[in-house]
Formats: sequence, C-alpha cells, structure tokens
Amino acid sequence: MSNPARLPLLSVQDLRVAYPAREGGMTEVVRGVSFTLGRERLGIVGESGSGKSQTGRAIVGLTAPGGVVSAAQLRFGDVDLLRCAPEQRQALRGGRIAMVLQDPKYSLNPVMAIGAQIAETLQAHQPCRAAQARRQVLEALAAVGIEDPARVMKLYPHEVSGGMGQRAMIAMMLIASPELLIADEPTSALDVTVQLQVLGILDRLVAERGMGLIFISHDLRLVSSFCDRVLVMYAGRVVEEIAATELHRAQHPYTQGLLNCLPQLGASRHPLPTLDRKPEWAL
Amino acid sequence: MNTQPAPLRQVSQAASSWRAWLMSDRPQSRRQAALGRWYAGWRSFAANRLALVGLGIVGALVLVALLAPLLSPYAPTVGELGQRLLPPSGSHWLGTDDQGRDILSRLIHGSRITLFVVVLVAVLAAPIGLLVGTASGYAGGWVDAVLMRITDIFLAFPRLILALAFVAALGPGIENAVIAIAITSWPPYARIARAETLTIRQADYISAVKLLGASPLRIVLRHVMPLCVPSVIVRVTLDMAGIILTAAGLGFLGLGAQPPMPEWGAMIAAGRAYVLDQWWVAAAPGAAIFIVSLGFNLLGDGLRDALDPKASQ
Amino acid sequence: MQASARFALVIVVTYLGLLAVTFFIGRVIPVDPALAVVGDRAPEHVLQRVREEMGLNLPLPQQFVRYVGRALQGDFGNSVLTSNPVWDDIRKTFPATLELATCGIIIGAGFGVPLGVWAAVRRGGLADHAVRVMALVGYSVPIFWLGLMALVLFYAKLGWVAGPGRIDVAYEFSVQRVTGIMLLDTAMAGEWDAFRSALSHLVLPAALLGYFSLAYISRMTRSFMLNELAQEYIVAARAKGLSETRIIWRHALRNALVPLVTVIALSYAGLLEGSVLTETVFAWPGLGLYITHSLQNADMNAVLGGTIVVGTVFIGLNLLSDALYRVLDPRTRDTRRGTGS
Amino acid sequence: MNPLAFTRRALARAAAAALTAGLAAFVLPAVAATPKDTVVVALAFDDIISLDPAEAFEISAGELMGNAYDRLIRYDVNDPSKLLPDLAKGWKVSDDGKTYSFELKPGLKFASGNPLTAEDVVFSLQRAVLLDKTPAFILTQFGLSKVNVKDKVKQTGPLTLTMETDKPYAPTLVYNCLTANVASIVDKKLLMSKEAVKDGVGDMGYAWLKTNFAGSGPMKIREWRANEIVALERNDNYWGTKAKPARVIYRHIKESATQRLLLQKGDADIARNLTPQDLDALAADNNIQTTATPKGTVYYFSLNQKNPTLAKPEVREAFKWLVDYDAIGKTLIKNIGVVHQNFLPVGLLGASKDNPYKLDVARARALLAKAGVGNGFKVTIDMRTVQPVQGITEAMQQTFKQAGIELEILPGDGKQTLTKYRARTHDIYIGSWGADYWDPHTNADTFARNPNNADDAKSKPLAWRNAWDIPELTRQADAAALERDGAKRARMYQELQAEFRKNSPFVMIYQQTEVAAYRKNLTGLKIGPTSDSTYLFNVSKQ
Repeated sequence: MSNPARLPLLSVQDLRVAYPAREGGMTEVVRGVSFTLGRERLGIVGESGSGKSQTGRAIVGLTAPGGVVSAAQLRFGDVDLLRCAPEQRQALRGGRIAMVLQDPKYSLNPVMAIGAQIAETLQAHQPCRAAQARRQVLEALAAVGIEDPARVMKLYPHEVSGGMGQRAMIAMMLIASPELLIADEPTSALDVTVQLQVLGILDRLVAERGMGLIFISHDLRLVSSFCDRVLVMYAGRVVEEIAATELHRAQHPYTQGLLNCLPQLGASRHPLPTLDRKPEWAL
Repeated sequence: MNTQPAPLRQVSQAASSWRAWLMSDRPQSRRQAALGRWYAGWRSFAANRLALVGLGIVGALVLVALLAPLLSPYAPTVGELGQRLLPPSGSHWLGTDDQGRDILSRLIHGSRITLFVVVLVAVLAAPIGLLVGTASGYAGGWVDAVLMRITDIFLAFPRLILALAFVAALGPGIENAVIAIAITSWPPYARIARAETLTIRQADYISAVKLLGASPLRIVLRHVMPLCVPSVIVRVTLDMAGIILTAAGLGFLGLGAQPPMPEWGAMIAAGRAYVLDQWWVAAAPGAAIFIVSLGFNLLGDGLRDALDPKASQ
Repeated sequence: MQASARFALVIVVTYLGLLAVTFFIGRVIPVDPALAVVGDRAPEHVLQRVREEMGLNLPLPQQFVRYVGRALQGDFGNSVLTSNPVWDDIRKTFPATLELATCGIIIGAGFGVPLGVWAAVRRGGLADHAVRVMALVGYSVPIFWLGLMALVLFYAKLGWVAGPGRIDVAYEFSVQRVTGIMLLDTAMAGEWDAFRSALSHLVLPAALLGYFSLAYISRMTRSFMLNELAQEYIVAARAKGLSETRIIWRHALRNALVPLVTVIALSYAGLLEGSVLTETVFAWPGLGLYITHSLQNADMNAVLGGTIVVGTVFIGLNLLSDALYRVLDPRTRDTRRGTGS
Repeated sequence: MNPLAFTRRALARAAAAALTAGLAAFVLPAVAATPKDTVVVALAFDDIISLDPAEAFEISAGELMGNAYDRLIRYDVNDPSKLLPDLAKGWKVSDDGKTYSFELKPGLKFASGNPLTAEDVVFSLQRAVLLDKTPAFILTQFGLSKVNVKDKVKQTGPLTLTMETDKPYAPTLVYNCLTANVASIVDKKLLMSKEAVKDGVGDMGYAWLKTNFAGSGPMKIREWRANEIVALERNDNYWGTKAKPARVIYRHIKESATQRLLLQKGDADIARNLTPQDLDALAADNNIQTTATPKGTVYYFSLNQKNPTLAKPEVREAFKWLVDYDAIGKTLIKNIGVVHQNFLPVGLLGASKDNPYKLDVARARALLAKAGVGNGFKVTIDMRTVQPVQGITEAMQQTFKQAGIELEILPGDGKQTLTKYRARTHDIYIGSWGADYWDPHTNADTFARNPNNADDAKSKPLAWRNAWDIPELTRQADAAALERDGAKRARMYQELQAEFRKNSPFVMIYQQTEVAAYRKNLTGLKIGPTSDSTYLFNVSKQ
C-alpha cells in the first residue's frame, strides 16, 4: 500500500475503453477499472483479451484510433489526464510516463540505429547537444547492463538478440527518467534465461530511481514474485486486488484457478488442472 | 452481393440473425466460414463510398452494354454526311461525328466493345500470369530462372511498342488487339503470383499436403493458385483502366478496331481532327473512357483495401 | 563474386531475349522492310536489289545469326528512315525523352510522395478521398486528349507556356547541343533566354507526365504508409512522446521509402520508354516516337536500337533501386555485427 | 543517411518543380513572332528518307530538292505547260527527235563555291542512272542504262552537252522529265571528295549525300533532323536573284490542330497539313490567309481483277455508281480536293474534266443483278488510317451497303497496305497517286499501261497491281508517249481517259488541292502543282 500522506502517483477511477464493433455500436474492452498507484510495483494479470494491455495503453494515452476512453478520474500526479491538452499528454509520454512494449523485434524501428532511437527520446523531452545526448545514451545502455555501449549504439535492431533489444528498449524508455513505467509483457517474447536478467535490470532501475511500475503480464507467478500488489483482470473488469504476499489467500475462484494452473514441484500433474470461466464473473 | 446460401434457408428468420450467423466467430461449417469471410470483406468494402461509386459505374457499364440496342436512339454505324459534326442538340444529345453518326448511340454500342476487351484481356492475361508465377515460384530452380527471365524480357520491352508490334503482326481487328494487350500485360501478374507462392510454399499445410503425396501439379492448382487469386484479382481490377487506355491508345494510333466499329479510342482518334472546334466529337468518348476507367479504378482500389490486409488495416 | 557472375549471365540472357523478340517482331510484321527503303514507286528490280542488300532473301535462321552477330559487335546499322547510324539517332532522341521523363518523375515523386503520406495520415478523411480521386483521375484520363486540351488552354488561350517542340525556332541553332538536354545545354552556354524558352516548352508535357506518375506514386505511398503506421514501433515512438510529424516523416515514411524507391524507379523507367502519345501531341522528338515510327515502317535496325536502350534503362534502374534498397534498409546489408546476450 | 533530410529534399524538389512551373507559367511570355529573316513552316515530313536527289522521291523531300537544287530547265509554276531556262541557257532537239543538246549559262557556281560546268551536269545525269535508285526510271525510260549512259549523255564543250534517247519521244515528255528532281545537278568535285569506296566500287558520294547537300539552288540545306527539323539557308553563291528569306525552317508537326495553334500563335508562318475543318476555322482569323493549288495527285480505289467477282465488267461499273462523290466533295475533301473521275489530274496535257458518275444505287443494283451478284457480297478494302482517306472509305462503306455490298475495312499503316497492294493480295485498295513529273505520260504509264501481267513482271504499275491486263490500252499509251504533235497527243490522252473511265477497275474519286495557310505578313507564297515546285525562296516577310 502506498503512503497515504503523499498524493498517489496515479489514480484511476472507473476507467472504461470502448471500440466501435463490426456490428455497429461500441464494445467495451475495459469496463470500469479503478485503482491508485504510489511509487510501488503494481502487477496486472489476466488472460489475453482481459483488457490489461488496454488499461495500460489508456493510461499512457495510446488507445488506438477509434477507441474511446472515459473515466470518473484519471490523474497522474497533479495532471488530469482526461482534460489536459494533447501536447501536454505527448510531453508526459516518455518524459514522466514511459512504456516498455512486448517484443523488441517489432517495437524498435528497424531502419534506425539503436543509439539514435534512444537519443530521440531524450531529445524529445530535454533538448541537449549531440555530444551530451551521446554520453547519456552510453550511460543508459550501460545502466541496462550492456558491456560495450559504444558498439551497440551503432547497431540496428535486427543485429541484436531479443534480450539486448529489450534492454535497449528499456534504456530508451528510461533515459528521460520517468516517474511511472508501464511494462506490457516486457519479457514474454524472450527466452526464459534472458527473462530473468531483464527482470533483474528492470527491478534494479525501478528501485534505484523510485519509479512507479505497472507490470502487465499473463504470468501470475512472475507477477507475484515481482510486484507488491496484484490486480487480477477478467473480461475488462478487476475481479480481485490483492497483495502479492497474500496471493495464496486469494478469494476469487478465477484467481484460484489461475493459481492452480501453476505447476508445483513434487505435486502430481494429473489430472492437469484446467481454468474454468463462469459468465457471471464477467458481470 | 447475395450472401444467403440456398440450402440453409430454414435457419433464416430475420436478416439480423443472418448477420449474426455470418459474423459468428465460431463458424460451424467451412461454408459458413467462407461466407462469413466474404461478408466481412463486403462490409469493409461497402464502408468505402468511393468504391461503391466505382461498383455503380461498372454495373452501369454492364447494363448499358447489355441493353445497347434498346438504349441507343440511332444505329451506331449509319450516318449521313449531310448531318456531320452537329453540335449536341435535342435530336442528338451528344452531337454527331464526322460521318454524321449519332455519337451517343456509338458510345452506347461502344460500351460492348470496351467490356469485351477488358474482360477478355483479364481472362487471358491473369491465368497466364498466375500459371507462370505459381509454377516458377513453386518449382524454383531452373524453371523459376527461365520463366522469370522471360517475364523480365517482356517487362523490359516497351509495352505499347510490343502491343503495336503484335497488332501489326496479327492484323486489324479488335480480337487481335485484345490478344496483343493480353500478351503484353501478363508479366506483372506472374511477378505477384510468384511472390505469393514463395511465401505460401513454406506454409506447413503445403508440406502436409506433400506428405499426403499430392503431385506438384495438384498442389499448385488446388492449394497454391487459389491463394494467389485475390491479390491478382485486385491487381487486375486496378489494371482494367490501364487496359482500356491501352486499347484506346491502339485505336488512337489507328490499330485495333476496324471502322465503323464504335471503339472509343478510335472515336477519339477520329474526333482528334476536330478537337478545337467540334470539341464534342473527341470529348464524348474521352469522357466515356475516363468515367469507365475511373469506375474500375475506384472498384479495384476498394477491393484492395477490403481484400489486401497490407493496404487496408 | 559468384553472385555478380550470375547477374552478368542474367543481363546477357535478357539482352539476347530482347534481340530475339525484336527480330521476331521484325519478321512477323507484314511489312516489306525493303519497301520502306525504296518507296512506292520503285521498279521491281530496284526493290529486289535492296532486298538482297538487306539479306531478306536468306533463310530466317541465317538472318537471325547475322542480326545477332552484328548486334553483338555493337553495330546496329543505319536507320532506313533517317539514313543515320541508329546510335546517332538515339543520341538525338534519347536525351529529349530523358529530359522530359526526368522532369516528369521529379514532379511525380516530389508531389506524389507527400500527397500519399498526407492521404495515409488522414485515412478515410477528406484529404484521403481528395488525393484518391485526384490520383484515380490521373489513372483514367486518356493522356493524348488531356495533352491537347492543355495545349489549347495554356498555350493557345492563356499563352502561359510555349507550344509544341523543344525550343523556339529563334534559338534552334544559337545553342549548340552538347548533352542534347536543352535545359543543360542552354544553361551551360549561359543563354538564359534560350533556357527560359526551353523551360517553357518543357513545362506542359513534363507536368502532364508528372501528373500521371504522381497518380501511381501517391497511391503506392499511401498504402505503404498505412502498412508502416500499423507497426508496433510506431506505438513505441508515440510512447517515447515524439511529435506526430516526427513519427510520420522520420519513422513511418523512412520505412515506407524502402519499397517506395522501387516503385519510383519503375515508373521512371516507364516514362523513359518515351510516351508515344505525349510526344506526338507535343511534337517532342523523343525515343517513343522514334521507335513507333520506325516500327510502323519495319525499320528494324532503329527499333532494335531503341529497344536495347529501353531495356538497358529498365535493367539499370532495377539495379539502381536494388542499390538504394540496400542503402535504405540496413536489414539487407549482410553485416552480422550483432551479438546475443 | 539522414532520412528526414531525404524527405526534406523530396519536398524541396517538389517545391522547386512547382516554382519553376509557376515561373514558366507567369514570368515567361508566350514567345510568339518568329525572327523577321526566317520563315517557319509547320509540315509533316516524316516521309523524308534521303537528301540525295538521285534517290529522294518523297513529297517533302521533293520540296527541299526544288528549293535547293537546280536543273537544266524548270517549268513555269504559273503555267506548267511553259518551260523556263534554269541552268540551261538554250536547248534543242535534233530532227530525228533522238538527240537533245543543252547549253549552260556562263559563270555558274555551286553553293560550295565550285564552278558549275557541263561536266557536273553530265556527271549528275549519269550518276542518277548508275546509282539506279527509285526515281531513276524517269531517265531510264528513255533507253538510258548503266551500260550505255556514259555514251548517251556526253559533254560536248565546257558549257554544252547532249543526251540521246532510244526512240523519238514527244519532246515535251523528255523536257518535262528533265525538270524532275532526279535530273538535279550535283557538285561533282564536292561529291567525289566525299566518295566512299567499298570493295573497289566508288559510291559517287551517295552515302554522304543522303544527309548532306551538294547543290547550287537558291537555298542550301543546312540540317535535317528526322521528324524534328529541316533548316534551309540562303545560298549567297546563287547565280540568280538571291533568296528572300535568310533561313527557312521546317518543323515536323503531325497534328493539324497543333499546326493551326502554332500558326495562330505566330510560332509558325506557314501551316501545310491542315484539315478542312481547321481551314474553315482559320478563314475567320484575319491574321491568316490561304493559298491553294490543284496538285498532280489523284485519289482512287481499285478492284483487284484476280478476284473473280470484281473482275466482272458490270461489277466494276457498279462500284463507280456507288460513291457519293457529291457529299464527299462538299464535306470530307472540302478545301483540299475537287471531285475528279479521270486518271490525269487537271493541269496536265489532255486532262479530261468529264465526271459522269454520281451516286445511283438503283443503277448499281441493276448492274450487280446483271452480273449475277444481285443479292450482294462481302469484300475487303485495305486502307491507310489517314484522313481524308479513312473518312471517304467509311462513307463508301455506307453507300456500298445500300447495294448489298458488305465492305470490311482493313486499316493499316501505309507501308503495310502497300506491301499487300504490290503483292496483289488485296480485294480493294484505296490510295492516291501523284505525278512523278509534269507530263501526262507519268499517270498513263501507271494507270493505263501493263506490258506484262505475269506475277513476275519487271515493272509493276498500278494496272499490274490490280491484275488489269490491257494490251490494247498499253499500245495506245506508248503511242501517245511518242506523239510529237501536242494537239494530237492531247486528243490521244482524251481517248485513253474515256476508255479508262468506262471499263477500268479504277474508281477515281478526287484530285487533291494543296492548301497552305500563312500569316498576313508573308508575301510571295505559291504552292506548286508538283511537290518540287513550291518555292519558299520567293517568300518574304515584313
């Protein structure tokens, strides 16, 4: 729980995201999500289509064209994200709120050298000389644990491994030292060994810089091991909010379902537990 | 566009339930899936007003072509020199040409020729392209090399020149013009088909079919070609305007259509001598060509946006 | 190394193909080439003599061998119609087409790309439809008709531009032709009046050709841009807080350029074939007109020369676009500098 | 590379292009009015293939030859039946009518500065025969050949020469032939200096002269750029009154409409290939005047006698009743031709003016019925896709239909239809024939002579091309060529034409009138009856 003395970093009340349906009308993919966030690690868990990513994007302001975002309240620190001008929204993005996307293979511009892409973020928020920018980029790359930043800087995305790509991505998003980082499945595209390294880096940086983190994932175990607090989403709603340490006490059958699906060492794997979904949960 | 399959009538109560059926994301049968896909395509196509305009124009062309004898006020090839080059008037809505023939009637009958040319060229060129493309794409190796060389040679050859040459060689007559245009316009389709095939070839289900021991021929014809068809169709529709213009160009250069055939290009060619004073003689067929090819373009454009995920989305 | 060898082979084959096709055409056209030389009134014995001189009495295979043999030695003979060596003719006509096509493509790409981008960004909006219609109109108008109309309006009625031909008669002989490209020659000679005259002769046909390639280029730009704008890295770029302008021009278009260069190169090649119709309407002594006229008179030497030039241009531009492709897309450069971690 | 910069560049170029376009649009005036000393002619001259008078035989080339080369004698443009001295001061024919002798004016010079003597004249005539290009027959028909020309054409003094013919031809015929281009006088010294020798045989400068000039006429040919431009320049060494314009420039403009635009804008002083409609329109423009002259060119269509149906005399006549001469004359060929139903164009000796035929479907039907094809038949016609030929053909297609004759039109380019015509594989051919020189024999020779109708005949006149076997007419034509009494000769041609009108498989349609439209500030423009007698050097410009 965040310290009530300080006003929360982010407070979301009854957030809704709707898209026009093929069949006329609108379909809501996020249906009244509410939570507040301090400088802590919040995990959002759910199957694909549960609306967790949409929640994240709505906060950053990257809801795809056509989508309609509404909320009782959506404020970031002292800024009312619902009412502020697009320019301000843009200034926030990457500056104070950053977002790490799932797969570096697609989320990095294939025809731009990595260094240039990182520098770009910096330039967009705190204009500075090329030399200055270069230095900061090198630092940023070093910060995400890349041994020879000078070389990597000049590389193109297709020339680096997924792990390194994702680190570059993180560097790119953190270089303007934001206060809130939204990580949307940041590791699910990477192979397991690399996942941990990247998470480690993420963990360290968030801690060092005292950022708020929203960690979006389908992997409950990962989230629970990594976050302070967990939102479990189903069909666009938050079905349960629970501290990571309390997970085993989860009330909601869906959460329990998710938990049961996690294989436990020693326990027999037969019959394989399956996740059952009840329509009434979605109500 | 009728999306209701006959055998399943009893299912249908209201159109809405139909829509639901068509758009269900858990289709029960292959047919339902296919129809659903078409329906979705149609919806995104219909969402594009310009495309509908195009469809309308093309439809109108077909209609006019069918009803030509009923619609045209005069005979298209009979005129009287005394009546030549009359400006548009009540009796001759679009005026008369240098032979004193009613231009409107000629335009109306000309629509048949235009349609004939467009359809025939498409029917001739597209399959050739498909066959060559898929064959070389699937076979690879020297077959690919040879076929693609040939394609390149045709591409490298100035197109109108080639068409001219063939028309000259085959002799006058619209059919020959069609053949000539077809011969010169298949290479692009081959290229497209080949590109598609190269990607399709890798697909698992192709290897599956292979494992089942299907002959290459069968694979190409049954499994590869059908998948290339949409993109080729789109390309063809987009090219139809080009075809019309090429035909017109040939007619303009005095090849292709034989007088007194009311071929639009030939009509422009004839009207060219009067373009400064009796402007309508050339303007009318010019406008006709313009409208029709615009129609085909809008249609093709819409089709592409609807069928080709790359361009739309 | 080995790749370049294969490439050389490809080129050779293509050329041989061009030769074969041209020869074939020359023989299937029901025109007696000798007749083109001697004309209608020629007594029979003159016609026969010329037929022999042209080797038209030899069996076809033998003719083809002769033909290829001479072509391979770079000897394309004289044009029947102009009595000049074919190369001289091409040295005169090709620059005319080159000048026209180049200005055409500059206009076409210079306006087409931005318009395409605009349309893509405003997808489904008014701008999109406007550009679409404008482009499709470009696809759909018979150029010879539009050309004549443009002449009537801008030359005859308004007098804004000069008429058909490449330069006013007054300057026809004052400027000596080095490159054959009027704008260059006049500029190099410092004859600015002549330059203006050449320019004002060029504007109309160039604008027309430009418009026609613009139509194609803007459409392709649009669809490439739509494709790029849907990519994940655009989302990332937005997440970085970049301005839309930067995202569109620097990220999306920069990627769209990769396929776009090919499109532009190809439509340039198309223009360089020489637009027979435009050249007729504007009395522009270019390659298209030359080839067509030669073809109609079965002047196959000339046709072959022209075809080879067009073919070369086509191949050359393909190479160029491949090269540009490599420059623009790092993924196609086979430098594996990367490391894993 | 910096992508942003790249696109900027693209934009910059766009802007630049737009700017220049705008500039050209507004800053540049339409640069009208050609230089005072230069006459600019808009003409379609894509027919020129050679500048060598011994070879050049095309209409446009003819005009250049007429302006740039001298002959021994010319005919009077205002009265073609009169002969005028050109290089020759005097000429006479021997009593046996077989030896012609000429005396040159003294002190003649070529444009090159070389003196012009009888040696050059002899060389020129011999050269034409020896090269034996297409127009050579105009000289060889008098019995000159590669073998004998060296003794038949002889220099008899520095300024005198003689030419022998094999038969006593009508002198007018011989003289008229010597006014033709092929008898132009070329610069021996210059040509021999350019001679190319291939395996021991010199070409007498042929290869060089194809694209160059070696004459003595009022104008020099400065440059010929095929399908673009021909430039003539005043010849300051000319023996006679110097040419009025310093420069005559022909611009190749194919479209009549375009020619008209150029003329009205003042970018051309003379437009030469205008359609009737454009001429009508120009009549309203008071900066423009027109001049017209009946040419030696007749338009006709002919029935191939190898086709059994077309070979029937009744059918032949029927076709002559199935052309709406009247309507065609009033519309399609208005201003550019007059209906004429004889093979001799008006203006030539003995040309008949009788035009008995008119559109009479009933009569034609009767004739066809008589021939046993009363219920019609299908037949093809080979046609060049040029106006007014195409218009006329389409008009005929309609009138033929009224008599049940289905006419299928096979359009084609000139050379194509011609190839077929010369192979006698056509049904009907529509085309034109222009006099090669100003004498009735030129047309009689081709329309009414067919010495040998076999497929491998040596000469293939129009009569042969339509397989029209006419020994009797051929004899008459030959006799007419030898008749030395002008009046008698005229009568003989009258008879030939009468017979031809009745029975020939040729349906003569009209005689061409060439019209030139020119700007008011020009004077002295006159279209000559033959292609080589339109003298631009007489044109002056205020």
